[in-house]
Amino acid sequence: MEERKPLFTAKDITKSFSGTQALKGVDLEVYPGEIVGLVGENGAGKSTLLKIIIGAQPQTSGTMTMHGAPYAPKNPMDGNHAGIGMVFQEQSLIVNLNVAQNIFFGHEDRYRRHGFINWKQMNADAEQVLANCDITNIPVRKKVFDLNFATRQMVEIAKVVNVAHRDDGKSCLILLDEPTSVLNEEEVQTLFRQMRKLAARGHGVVFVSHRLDEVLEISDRIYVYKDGMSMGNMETKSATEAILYEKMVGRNSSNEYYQLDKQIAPKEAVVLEVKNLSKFGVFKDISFKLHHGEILGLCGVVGSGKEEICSVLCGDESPTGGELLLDGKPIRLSSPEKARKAGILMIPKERLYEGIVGILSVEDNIALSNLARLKSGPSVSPKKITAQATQWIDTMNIKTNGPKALIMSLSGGNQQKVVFSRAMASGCDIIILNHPTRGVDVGAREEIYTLIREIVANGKSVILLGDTLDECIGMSSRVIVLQDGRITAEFDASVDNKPSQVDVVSHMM
Amino acid sequence: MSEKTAKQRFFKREHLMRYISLVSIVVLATAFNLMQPNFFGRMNVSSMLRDDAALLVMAVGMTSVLMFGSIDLSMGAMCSVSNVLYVRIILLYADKFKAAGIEEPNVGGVMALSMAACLLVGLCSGFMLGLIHVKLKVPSFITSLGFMSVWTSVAYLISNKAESIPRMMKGASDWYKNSILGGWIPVPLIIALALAIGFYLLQSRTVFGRTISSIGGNERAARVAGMGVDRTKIIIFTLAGMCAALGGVFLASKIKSSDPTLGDPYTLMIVASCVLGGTSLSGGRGSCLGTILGALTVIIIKNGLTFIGVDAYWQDVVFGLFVLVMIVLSIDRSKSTRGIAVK
Amino acid sequence: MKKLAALVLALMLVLSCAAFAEVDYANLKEFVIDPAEIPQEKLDTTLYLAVSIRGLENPYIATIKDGMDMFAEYLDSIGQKYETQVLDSGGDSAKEVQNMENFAAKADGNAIAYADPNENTIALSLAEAMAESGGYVGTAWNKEDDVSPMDLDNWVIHTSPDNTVGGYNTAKALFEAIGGEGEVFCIEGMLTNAASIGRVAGFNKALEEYPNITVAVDDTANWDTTEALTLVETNLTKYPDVKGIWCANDNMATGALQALDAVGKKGEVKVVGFDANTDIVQAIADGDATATISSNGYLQGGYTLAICYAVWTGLLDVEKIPENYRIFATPSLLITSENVEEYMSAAPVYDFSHIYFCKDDD
Amino acid sequence: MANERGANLTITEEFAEKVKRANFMDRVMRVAPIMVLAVLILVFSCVCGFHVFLAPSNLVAILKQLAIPLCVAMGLTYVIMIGSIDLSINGVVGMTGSLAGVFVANEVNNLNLGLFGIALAILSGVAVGLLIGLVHVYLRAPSFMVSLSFMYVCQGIARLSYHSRILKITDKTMLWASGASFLGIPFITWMALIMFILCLLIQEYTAFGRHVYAVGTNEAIPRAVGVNVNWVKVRVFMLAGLMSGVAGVLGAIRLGIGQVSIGDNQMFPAQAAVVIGGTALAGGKGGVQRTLIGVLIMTILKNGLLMCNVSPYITDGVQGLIILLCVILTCEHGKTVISK
Repeated sequence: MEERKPLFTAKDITKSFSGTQALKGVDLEVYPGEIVGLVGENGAGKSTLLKIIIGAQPQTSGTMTMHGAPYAPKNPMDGNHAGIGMVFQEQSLIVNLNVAQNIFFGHEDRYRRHGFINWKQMNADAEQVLANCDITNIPVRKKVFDLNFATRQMVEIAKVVNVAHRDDGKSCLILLDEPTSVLNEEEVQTLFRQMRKLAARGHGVVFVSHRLDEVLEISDRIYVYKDGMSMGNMETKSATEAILYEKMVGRNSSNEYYQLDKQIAPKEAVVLEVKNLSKFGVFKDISFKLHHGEILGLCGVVGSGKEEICSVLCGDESPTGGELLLDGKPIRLSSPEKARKAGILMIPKERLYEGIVGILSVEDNIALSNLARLKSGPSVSPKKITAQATQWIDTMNIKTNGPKALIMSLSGGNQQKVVFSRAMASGCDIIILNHPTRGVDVGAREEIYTLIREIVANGKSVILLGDTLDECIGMSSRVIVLQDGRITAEFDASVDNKPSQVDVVSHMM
Repeated sequence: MSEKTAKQRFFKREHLMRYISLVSIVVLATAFNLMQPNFFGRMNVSSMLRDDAALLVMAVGMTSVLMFGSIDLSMGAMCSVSNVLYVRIILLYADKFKAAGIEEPNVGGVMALSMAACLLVGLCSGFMLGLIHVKLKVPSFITSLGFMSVWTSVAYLISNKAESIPRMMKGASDWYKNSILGGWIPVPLIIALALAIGFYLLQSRTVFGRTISSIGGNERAARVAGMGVDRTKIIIFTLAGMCAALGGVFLASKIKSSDPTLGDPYTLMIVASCVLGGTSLSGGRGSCLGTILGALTVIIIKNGLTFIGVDAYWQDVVFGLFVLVMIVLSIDRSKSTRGIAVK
Repeated sequence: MKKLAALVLALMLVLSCAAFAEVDYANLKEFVIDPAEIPQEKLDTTLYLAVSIRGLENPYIATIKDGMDMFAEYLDSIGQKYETQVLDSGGDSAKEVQNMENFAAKADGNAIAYADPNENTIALSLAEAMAESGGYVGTAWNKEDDVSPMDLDNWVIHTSPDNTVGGYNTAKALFEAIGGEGEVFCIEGMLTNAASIGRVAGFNKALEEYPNITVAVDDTANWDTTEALTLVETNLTKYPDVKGIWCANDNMATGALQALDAVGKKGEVKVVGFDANTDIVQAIADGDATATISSNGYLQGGYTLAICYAVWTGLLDVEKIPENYRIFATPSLLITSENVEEYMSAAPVYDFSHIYFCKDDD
Repeated sequence: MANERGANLTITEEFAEKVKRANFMDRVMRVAPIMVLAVLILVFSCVCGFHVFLAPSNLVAILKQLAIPLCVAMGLTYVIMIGSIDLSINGVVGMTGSLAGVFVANEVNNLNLGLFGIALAILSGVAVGLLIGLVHVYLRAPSFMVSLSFMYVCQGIARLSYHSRILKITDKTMLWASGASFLGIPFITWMALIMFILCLLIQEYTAFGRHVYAVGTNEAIPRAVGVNVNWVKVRVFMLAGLMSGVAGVLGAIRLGIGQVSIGDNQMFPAQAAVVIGGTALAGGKGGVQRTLIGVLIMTILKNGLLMCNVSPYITDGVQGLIILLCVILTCEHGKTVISK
């Protein structure tokens, strides 16, 4: 093979968000005319890397080059000027504008004549842009609203190719962040044809997807990421799903880390039974049983429906079908309040957004879910609130200036402990943990694992959505795997019988 | 941590508003008194406090609504409806008594009945508003804007004219003039203060009240924590509706008559009172005790300008600008930087 | 005999002297303020004068304020200390009452005011507000039937031009102008406002005398120009043959004229109003409008204050003033093309010492 | 029901189905206003009689009554398209109407600035829009509260401007304009139509117009391509001020006088017209062409009710109900949506 010059390189990129390291020094090389696939679990750092490349986020350290020249974008526009375009996970087309207007959005000034835009010229140019990408059959005057998702995706690609297009005719780099998640089989194929055409014209393409078969089908080379680190890259022809799984998941962590010595076998009694639960367009026919004292892990990629199942279980959203049996009795959970009173409470994923009330103190945040029990006479007793908080601060080892300190003055891990305290104090028997260790540093993470073990030891049951697959398997006593809104597998995960991550992942993707 | 300092700034801002109110009250009252010596005269003081009572009653209801970050722009119109209804029912009974030849009817009974009817209407209005806002997820300002238009119309439909409380029913308005402490403190103010303190206790001492401030701080978190968010919001809107209705009754007693447009100018005054009392338009913080100060500030500005003889047209400009400045000062900018755009 | 004659003469002299000093309350029409009789302490006290009105943007109401200013000139001439203020409610009843309370509290008894209650219903509240401080108020136009100045010593008078007569006169002028037959619009003010009711009653009275007149439209425009404009505009299309438009005030007549002008029918369709706004008076002079009524705001505002002034100074004892001098009609003038030149050229000059000059004797 | 239908669909297919349904509903909502308009015309024609309601003179009257609400509603459309709201309309229209009276030849003062005066009056509206926009965008105060305060300020300025001397306009141009018509359509309606075309041009043929949609849809998108989102918002409020200013001047022409009451009761019909036309309060959707339909509906409703002698008070209430109904139909109702 002749010596090629890479189109784009990234070296040793690191990125840390307030305490946690999302990227721990990753490399990426893309050659002209190459389609590079990026795979990895959720939170492996793929999306973060793409955002750094386009300029939407700054890296903490590391260098990049484009066309051999140093490249340090301050914003996505710098990225565009350097010849890089990105299709974001959330579509960034404006549905009320037509195709041509979307392609040239933000660059309308080029077509200004006497103050008004020359649509004719713009439409002609838009057709040219589409033709340059070998996209045909898209009427440029049609509103995006009227197009199907695949066509929209094409327009989006044409748009980014256009913004990344350089006058000197040098090739560009197109980043695609999970472009297939909303497409059906046929549409995916159309998209792939398009990607191949782009590559054939000498452009570089970076493709991120959760569906391994797709990545294997379209990519020339595949990078595997895990926990913010690159696990190496390989030519697609030498890769198989099994090899990729292996690389993605790495080795299971040590037994001590997840305190398996404290894992207890669940009792026979079923506390919650889910029967054929469905939500139209999100998940379907979900059935499982949660036993007393059990940690049930739900695994699946983003969009597999696991989060929505949690939302339904904690009363935040209503299902379109199926039923819930609590202790054998059917129950309808119309609001989180009802769920709490029935004994189900969720510890949410986005702590700042839905976990804590920022303007309140630590003690008030702990008391949110059980205020009704902290009364003296008709009124809430501030004394009891403080007493409860003092007790939990002690038990949980929360580092704070005292129960009256503002919750915002605590570190992420300690805030999470406050949220845990609230759940424990609430008296609920079923606790849904939605990414309980997200954004928490290693030390606090261990304490949280201890907490989870204690929760079940106290006779409660837990449904766990792990931050990583490893965590989910390590902590749970049973694991349910979801893909595209359906249960694809169930694994026993008792202490001596933990499934390997590869087994689990192969049912996820 | 930058977030911490932002929050601290916000706390200071809340107190800042109260200080501004307190200082405004003292400075303005002193200045007005220097310009016109009778400002602290018994008649002026009691007259202003009577005026304050009606405003305070409504502002107390609004405070709770603002505290969870919503707004009810229909309170002024609801006040008009109740105002018209109160007098209408009294007139209805007056006619009946006249027909029956009763000279000295049981005014207290009629009064209680018509007041109950008004409160019931306020209750229904607030409940409907809350229900539409909460269950159908329509932003409260636009829902209440729609209600405002509807209630204005309803007030006219109940009675398209101003009506007065007839002489035989004088008791239904005379209570408003009663006062204690040598005529300095009017009875309606005492009722309003009692209501404000009641709401304050409700907000600070009950599960319900704590839910309000939690919703204002982070609605999503309060909901996920299993608090009765929807119920609390609906109840507060209902209470606010009743407060507006009570305000209408107060105003009817004050001017001894009704007017279908009476409540219109109160909407902005109510919001101004709350904001001046330290309630943030972005939700979470506020207290009815602060609103007491806020309402008094508004009343002193509005009445003081007339008292010293400022042109009525300047009053609009001055008041509008004053409210604008207060709102700008009270906005919690640190909160809106995260994701949610200011609409 | 001579002695007796002298005695009788002396007695008569004493009696007549007494009669001079005493006010003849039965015939107040002749009463004249004698500045010399006003105690010096009253002259040196600052007297607060106010007109309480719903909005100076109404030209008629602006003349009431001018009436106050004219009376103030009179006070200057007799050496009375005073301050004037306009209490503008902007059509808000609660504000008008509150304004009056603030004003009364400020003046602490040394206040006289003319009040045009925004609605009938608040006349009593306004008077009571003034009574609380000890000042004096005279109301005009609107009050409820079951209350009257006789109830309160501080509510000196209530006056009103006779709306029914005025409405009758304008209606008659309109019907004459269109030749006694054809379709007319009747545009009322606020439906239950006393002034509107009175004027419409006059209109209906005149209607009975003209059997060939039919009322095509009878609707309210709430005293408002824009509403009247839309109302006339819409109904002109429904009744293109309309001959005349009767409006309960001039603001609405302005709207009607504007609507007619837009379709080129100004002058062709006859319009009458009420209040003698400057633009309608001009329209009469130009031949575009037929008639209006001058209620004479100068006279209403100025003389109401003058009567209150006489009471405040102690020249008159309010309890002794008979009812027909406390509730009475003020004169009004029908302005038509015949007398419009005279009306426009003559600036009113009043002698405010003849306080009951404003009482209409008819 | 969903279960039965979706029994043999995969989740992806279900999702596509969901999107399809939403699109269908959206199409229905797009044609609904035109249907409503047709029904209204039919009903009123039947009730009042075809020859009366559809008489040329009544059509001209409708066109005339349309002019001012159209101007106001178009400005408001832009504001609503970016997801904000403008409650200052009554004040701004009243102010510019009064100022127009003050600046041109009138019976009270001798300024007589003529057309320049008219321009100045309109500019004052733009200035208020600019202020509202600046305070809203840069001081992050909610637009409804800022504009509500400005309504009071503007009404005060309006009253101050002519200070109890009602301004009978004697300016030749304005007097001519009040009666003039071309092709049977009155001058003020022509002006409103010109403004309509201008707004449509701005909406369809300028970058600004495109950016307005984008800002309303998702601020992050235009921001990412380097559009100055804040400035777009400020310009939208300025445009709204401009349209209110034109409406005020048209009001002064129509009435022949400059006074604050020109602005009375302008806001609610405009609000109703915009939402009934199909511009979503959440922003990003709609356009002045839809608002034109909305204004037609509101004007014909008002005209028709007046013709049928229905109390104007009921018309007000109907407006409120229309706003509520439209908003309820177009809002996102998901449980996780937080509405304040």
